[in-house]
Amino acid sequence: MNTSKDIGAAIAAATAAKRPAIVAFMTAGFPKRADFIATLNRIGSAADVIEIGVPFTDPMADGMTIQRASEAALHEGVTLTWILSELTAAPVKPAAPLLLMSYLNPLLRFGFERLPAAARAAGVSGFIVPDLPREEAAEFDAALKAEGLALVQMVTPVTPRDRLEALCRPAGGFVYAVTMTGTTGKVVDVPDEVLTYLDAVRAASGAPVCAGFGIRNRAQVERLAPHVDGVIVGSALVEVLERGEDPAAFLRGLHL
Amino acid sequence: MNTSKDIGAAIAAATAAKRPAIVAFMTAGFPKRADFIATLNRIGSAADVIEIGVPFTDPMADGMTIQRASEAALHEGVTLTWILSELTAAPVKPAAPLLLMSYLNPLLRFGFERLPAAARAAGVSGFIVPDLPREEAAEFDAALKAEGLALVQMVTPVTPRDRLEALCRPAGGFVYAVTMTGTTGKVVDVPDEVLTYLDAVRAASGAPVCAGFGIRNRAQVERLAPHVDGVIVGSALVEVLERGEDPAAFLRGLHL
Amino acid sequence: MSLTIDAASAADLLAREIRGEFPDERGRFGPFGGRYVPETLIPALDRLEQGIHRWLKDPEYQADLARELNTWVGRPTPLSYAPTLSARWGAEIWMKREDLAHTGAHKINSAIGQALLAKRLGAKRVVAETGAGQHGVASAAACARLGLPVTVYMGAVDIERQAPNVGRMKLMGATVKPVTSGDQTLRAAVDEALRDWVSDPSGTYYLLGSAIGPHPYPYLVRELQAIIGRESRVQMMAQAGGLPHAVFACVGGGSNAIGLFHPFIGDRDVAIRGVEAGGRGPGLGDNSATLVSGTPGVLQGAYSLLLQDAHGQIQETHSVSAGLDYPGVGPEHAFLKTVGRVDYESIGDDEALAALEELACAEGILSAIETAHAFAAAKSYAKAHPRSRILIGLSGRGDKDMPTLARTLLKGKL
Amino acid sequence: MSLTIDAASAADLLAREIRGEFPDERGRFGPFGGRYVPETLIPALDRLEQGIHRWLKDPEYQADLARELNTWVGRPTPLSYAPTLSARWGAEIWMKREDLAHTGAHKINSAIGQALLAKRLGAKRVVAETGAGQHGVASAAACARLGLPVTVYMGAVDIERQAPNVGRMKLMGATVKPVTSGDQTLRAAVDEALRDWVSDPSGTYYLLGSAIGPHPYPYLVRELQAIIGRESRVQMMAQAGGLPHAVFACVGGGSNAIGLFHPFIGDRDVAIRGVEAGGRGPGLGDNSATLVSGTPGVLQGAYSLLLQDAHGQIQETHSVSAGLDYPGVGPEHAFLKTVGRVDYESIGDDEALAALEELACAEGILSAIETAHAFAAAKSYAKAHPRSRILIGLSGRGDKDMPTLARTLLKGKL
Ligand SMILES: Cc1ncc(COP(=O)(O)O)c(C=O)c1O
Ligand SMILES: Cc1ncc(COP(=O)(O)O)c(C=O)c1O
Repeated sequence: MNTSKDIGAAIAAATAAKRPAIVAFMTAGFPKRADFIATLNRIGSAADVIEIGVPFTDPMADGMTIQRASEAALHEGVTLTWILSELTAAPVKPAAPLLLMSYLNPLLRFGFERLPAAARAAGVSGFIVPDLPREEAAEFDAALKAEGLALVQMVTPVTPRDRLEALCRPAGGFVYAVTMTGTTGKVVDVPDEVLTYLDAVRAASGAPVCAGFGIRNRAQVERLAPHVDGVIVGSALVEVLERGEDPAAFLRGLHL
Repeated sequence: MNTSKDIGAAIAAATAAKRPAIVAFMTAGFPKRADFIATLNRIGSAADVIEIGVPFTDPMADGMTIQRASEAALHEGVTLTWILSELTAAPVKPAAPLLLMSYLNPLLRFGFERLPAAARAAGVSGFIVPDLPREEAAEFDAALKAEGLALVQMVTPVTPRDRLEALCRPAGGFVYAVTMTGTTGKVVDVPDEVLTYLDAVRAASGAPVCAGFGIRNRAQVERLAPHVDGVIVGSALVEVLERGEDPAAFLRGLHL
Repeated sequence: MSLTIDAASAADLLAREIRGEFPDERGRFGPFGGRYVPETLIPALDRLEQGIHRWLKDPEYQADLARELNTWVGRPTPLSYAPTLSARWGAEIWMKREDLAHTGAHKINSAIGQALLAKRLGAKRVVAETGAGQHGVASAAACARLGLPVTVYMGAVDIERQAPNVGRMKLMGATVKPVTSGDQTLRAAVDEALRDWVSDPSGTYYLLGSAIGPHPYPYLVRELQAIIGRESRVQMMAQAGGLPHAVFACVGGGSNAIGLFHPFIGDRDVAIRGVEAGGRGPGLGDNSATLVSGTPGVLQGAYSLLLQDAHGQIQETHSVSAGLDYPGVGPEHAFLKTVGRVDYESIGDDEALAALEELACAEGILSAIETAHAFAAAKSYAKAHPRSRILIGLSGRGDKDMPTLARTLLKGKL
Repeated sequence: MSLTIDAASAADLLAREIRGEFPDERGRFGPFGGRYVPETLIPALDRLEQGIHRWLKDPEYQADLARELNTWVGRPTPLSYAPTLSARWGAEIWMKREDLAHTGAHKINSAIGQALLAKRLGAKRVVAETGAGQHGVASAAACARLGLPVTVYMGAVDIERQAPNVGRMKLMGATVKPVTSGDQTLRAAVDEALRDWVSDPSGTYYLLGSAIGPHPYPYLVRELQAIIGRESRVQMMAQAGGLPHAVFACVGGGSNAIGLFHPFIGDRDVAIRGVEAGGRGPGLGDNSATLVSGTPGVLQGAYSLLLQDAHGQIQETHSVSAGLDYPGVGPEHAFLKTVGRVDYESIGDDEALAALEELACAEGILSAIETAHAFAAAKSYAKAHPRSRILIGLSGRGDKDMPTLARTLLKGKL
C-alpha cells in the first residue's frame, strides 16, 4: 500500500546501504507515450524514488530540457487523467515509491476532491508542486493527508532561516532542497555555501533531505553525499532518455 | 537693335496678317546642347516671338514636360552664362525677337547689374520670370528698362479685376495671359469663361495680349484667335523636340 | 476556492472592494489572486511587499514619482472630446489620452513607478516581459532614465509583429531576448522572465507589465495605473460637467483597464465595461477573451480566470493585437466580473481594425490595435444608449502596429 | 537686397525685430522674406494674409486653438530635466518635450492652427508637403480632426527612409503622393505641393510645414510655433529658477527653432544656437547646412539663404535626417544670422546619431534624428561652459526613424 511513509522507507533503505537515495525524474510519456510504463519500470530498477512529471504548457520553474520533454509529452497527448489510468492499469510497477511532480493548474482542474484517491489508486505516494508555496497549500495538503499521501516541500538557498524552519517542520515524504537559484537543468559544481545550506536544511528537518536541480554526475553525488539523504536527478536523466540511452545504466552510475 | 519694342512690332506684324502671333517656347540646349542655335533658328523660321527657357532645378510653375526638359538641359550643362554667350556668338539668329524665360534665382545669381546689358548684347529683347510678381519686380524692371528690355507680366484667370488692371497698365512687350490655374503642359479645351477673361485682359491692357499654358493644336488657336493677339506654345513644342520631329512644321500648322 | 457566489456575498465583497480592503492580507481579491510561485521567489515577493509598504506612500517616493510623471512622462494626459465620433454615434465620446504619455502607452506609468521602487530595493538589474513591446519600451525607457540595466523577454511572434518596438528598446540600451518556447507570445515571455528572475531573485527586480502575476504585483500595478482613472474623474467633472455614464477600456492582462476603472468602482451609476480580444471567433484558440469565456485556475502566479482545456493546459490564444493576446487576466478583473461590478465583452479582430480606422479618420488619432477594441465596443453601446456620456481609455498609440496594419488595413495601399 | 549690414544697422534691425516689427508690410525680415510666387498664387496669399489678420488674434479662433492644443495635442508639453546628461556634461540640461505632442513632433502646433484657419477660409481641401513625414502626419491628423481632405506630397527617397509615417498618414485618410521629380526629398515635395496649389488656389489651402515659403507663411508658422518658446520660458523660470544661458534647436526649414527662439530673442543674455545638418562633411552636396554655408537667393517663394551653385541652381543636399535635408531655410533665420542675434552651426550625421544614442541610453528618450543634432551641439557647448543652464528643443520622437536607425546604429543588432 503506497503512502507518504513509503517514501521515507525507500530513502531509509538507501541510507542503510550507506549511499544517498536516488530520486529519478521522468516526464510521463516521454519520449513516447507507448513506452511510459516500460520506461518507468526500467528507471525503477535503479532508482529509490521516482518523480513522474505531469507535462504542463507553462513549466516556469524548468529549464530547456524539461520544457522540451513537457512539450513533447503534451504533443503525445499525455494528460494527468491518462497518467493515472496508465498507472492504475499497469500490470507491473516499480517497487520504488512514485511521486507526481506537477504544476498546480492541471491538479486544480482535475479537482482536489477526486485527485488524492485517484492518485492513491494509481499507486502514487505523493506530490511535488513547484508553484504551490506553503501559504497556498493548506487545502491540497489536507486533501492529500486524508489519503495518507505526501506533499513534498521545496526549500531553496535563498529561503530565510526562520522560513526554512517553518517549511521543514511539517514536511511530508522528504524535503526537496533546491541546490541553487534558477531553473532545472543547469550544471552546477556545488560550492561550499551550498553544503552549509544543506546542513542547515537537514538540521531543521525531521524528514529526510534530498538535493535537486543540476545534478548530473557521480562527482556531484559524492560531494553531496555527506550532507543529504538523497539526490534528485532530473534533466540529466531526461537527456539520457532523449538520446535513447539506458536510464537504468545511467542511474546505476550514480549509486555510490 | 533688339528692345522691348521689337516684341510689339513682331506681334503687330502677325496681327496685320490677320492671324494670332505664335510665341514659341523652347528650353535652351534641349534636347542637345550642341543643337541650341540650330533649333533656335529652325523655330525662328515659323515663330513670331521666341521664349528661350533657362533651365532651373525647381521649376515650380511647370508641368512634367518642361520639368523634364529643364532637367535634361541642366544635365547637358546649360547655364544662363552659356546661353548668353552662345546667343552672342551665334553667326545666324532668328528675326523673331527673343525672350528669356527664367525663374528668378539664376537671374539673381548672375546679377541684376550685369544681366540687362549682357542680355541685350546677346540679342535678347526681354524676360519672363514666373516667380517674380509685380510687388517684387521693381528693381529688376528698372534695370531692364534702362536697357530698353521688356519684363513680360503674367496675369491669370484668378487675378482679381483691380489687380488685373494694375498689372496690365505698365506691361512690357506683351501681357502673358495664363489660360488656366495650374502648371504648364495640361491639355485644356478653352471654356467660354476663359474667353471672357481674355477679353477683359485685352480691355485692360495697352500692350498686346498673348494666351499661354495648355495650347497644343490648331483648333485651340482658332477658338482663341478673336480674343488675343498671340498664343504661346510651350510644352507641346518641347514634346515635338523630344520626339525629334520638326518644330517649324509643327508651328506652321498653328498659323491660321 | 468556490466561485459560486450568491448575490448577498457578491454585494458584501463589492462593498469591501470599495472600502479598499482588497487585496487582503493573503493577496486576494475575494477568491482571486494569491501567490503561486516557486519557493525561490517567495523571499523576493516578500521583500517587494515590504518595499511597497515602506515606499509607495512615502512622501519622498511620491515626490520622485510625481516629478517623473509630470515632467518626463507628460502627465496629466489630456482628456479629449471626440466631436466627429460623438456626432456619428449619437453620444458624447471622451477619450483619455494615454497615447500621449511618453513611449506611447499607459505602460510607462507602472514602469517608472516600479523602476523607482527597484532602485530603492537595491536591485542591480531589471527583467521585464513584453507582448506588444510597449511595456518593454516603457521599461527600457524607465530603466535608462534611472540607470538600471534591463533585459526584456519578448516572444518571437511578437518580435515579428511589433518590430519597431524592438529597435526602440535596443536603442535605449535594453537587452531584448527572443523567446522561442511555448506560444512565442506574451505568455511565453512571462514564463521566461520568471525563469530569469528565479535565477537571481535578490539582485534582480522583475518589472511586471500588467496587473497580473503573484501578489503584490496586481496591487502594485493597479496603484501605479490608477492615476489614469483619478485624472479622468477630475477631467470629466471639469470638461464634461459630470461623471461618465459608461467607461470602456481594453483588457489584456488588465492594467490600463484596472487603472481607469478603479477610481470609478464606487460610483455605482457609472457602468464599467472591459473589452477583450474576440480574435477570429468564439472557438477555443481563436481569441483571448479570458473573462468572457475562461474558467478559474492558476497561471503565472495567480488564481484567476484563464483559457484552458479540460486538463488544465493553457490554451493557445489568438488576437491581431499582441498586447491582448494572453490567456490569463489580472485577478481583480476576475473578481469584478464575479461580483458583477464590471461587464466584460469581446470584440473581434476585424471589428477592432475597423474601429481603429474610424477613429483615425474621424479624430486624427492613430490608436494601438489593443485600444481599438474598446472603441468598437463603445460604439455599440453609444448606439444603444443615445446621448449617453462615454469615457474611453485610449491606452496607447498605433505606431508600433504599423507592420500589422500594413498587412491588414493598408494591404495593397502602401 | 544688399547683405552687407554694418553693426549700427544690424543693431537697429534687431531692435525692430524685438519690437515685433518683422515681417514688415512687404513680408520681410530686414532684407529677407517676400513673396516670390507665380501670379496665380498671389490672390491666395492675399486671402491668407487677410485671414491671418482677421482670425489669428480673434478670441474665438484663439479659444478653438487653445482647446485643440490643450485637450487634443497635449499642451503644454513638459520641460524635463536631464539628470544623467547634466552630470555627464557638467551643465544643467533641460529639454522641451515636443516629442510628447500628439503625432510626435512640434509640427502639430502649426498643422492644427493652420487647419483651423483653412476651415475659416472656406477651403475645400488641403495640400501639404512633408520631408520626415512628421508634418505630413500632423497635417493628416489635423485635417482628419477637422474633416478636411488632405493630399500630402512626399519625396520618393523620404517615403523610403520614413516609411512608418506613410502608413500613418494613409490610416488617417490622407492621400500620399510620391514625388519622383527633382531630388525626391523635401525640396521636390514643396515644388509639387506648390504645383498642386497653383491648380486650385481658391479651393485649396496649402498647409506649409516649416517657417519657409512666401509671406505670410514664415510669419504664420512662427506665430503658431512660438508657443514652444513661450511655454519654455515660463517653465524654465518655474522649474530651473531662471532663464537658460543658452538655447539650442535643430534647423531644417526652421520652424521648431523659430518657435523656441522667438520668445527669447529679446533676452540678450540668452545665447541662441541653431543647429543644421552637417551631413557627410563640408563639401557642397554633402550637407544641408544652409545658414552655415549658404548664399542669398530665392527659393520656393522667399528671399533667404540657400545652398546653390555659381549659376543659381539649387544644390542637392545630404543629411541622414529627412527633416533637415533641405537646401533652403526660413527667412527669419537668415535675418537672425545676419544681424548676429543667433549663431548657427552644423553637426554631422555620425555625431548626430551618437547623440541620439547617448540621449536614449541616458534619459530613456528616443528622439528624432533631426533633434539629435541639437543635442550634439549642446554637448560641446556644455563642455565649454561648465555649470551653464542649457535648454534644448526636443523637437520630436524617433519612432519614424526606425528604418534609418536599423541601417545605422542598430546595424547587425536587430
Ligand atoms: C496600448 C496598449 N493597450 C493595452 C494593452 C493591454 O495591456 P493591459 O491590459 O495590461 O492594459 C497593451 C499591452 O501591451 C498596450 O500596449
Ligand atoms: C522632429 C523634427 N524636428 C525638426 C524638423 C525640422 O523642421 P523645422 O526646422 O521646420 O523644425 C523636423 C522636420 O520634419 C522634424 O520632424
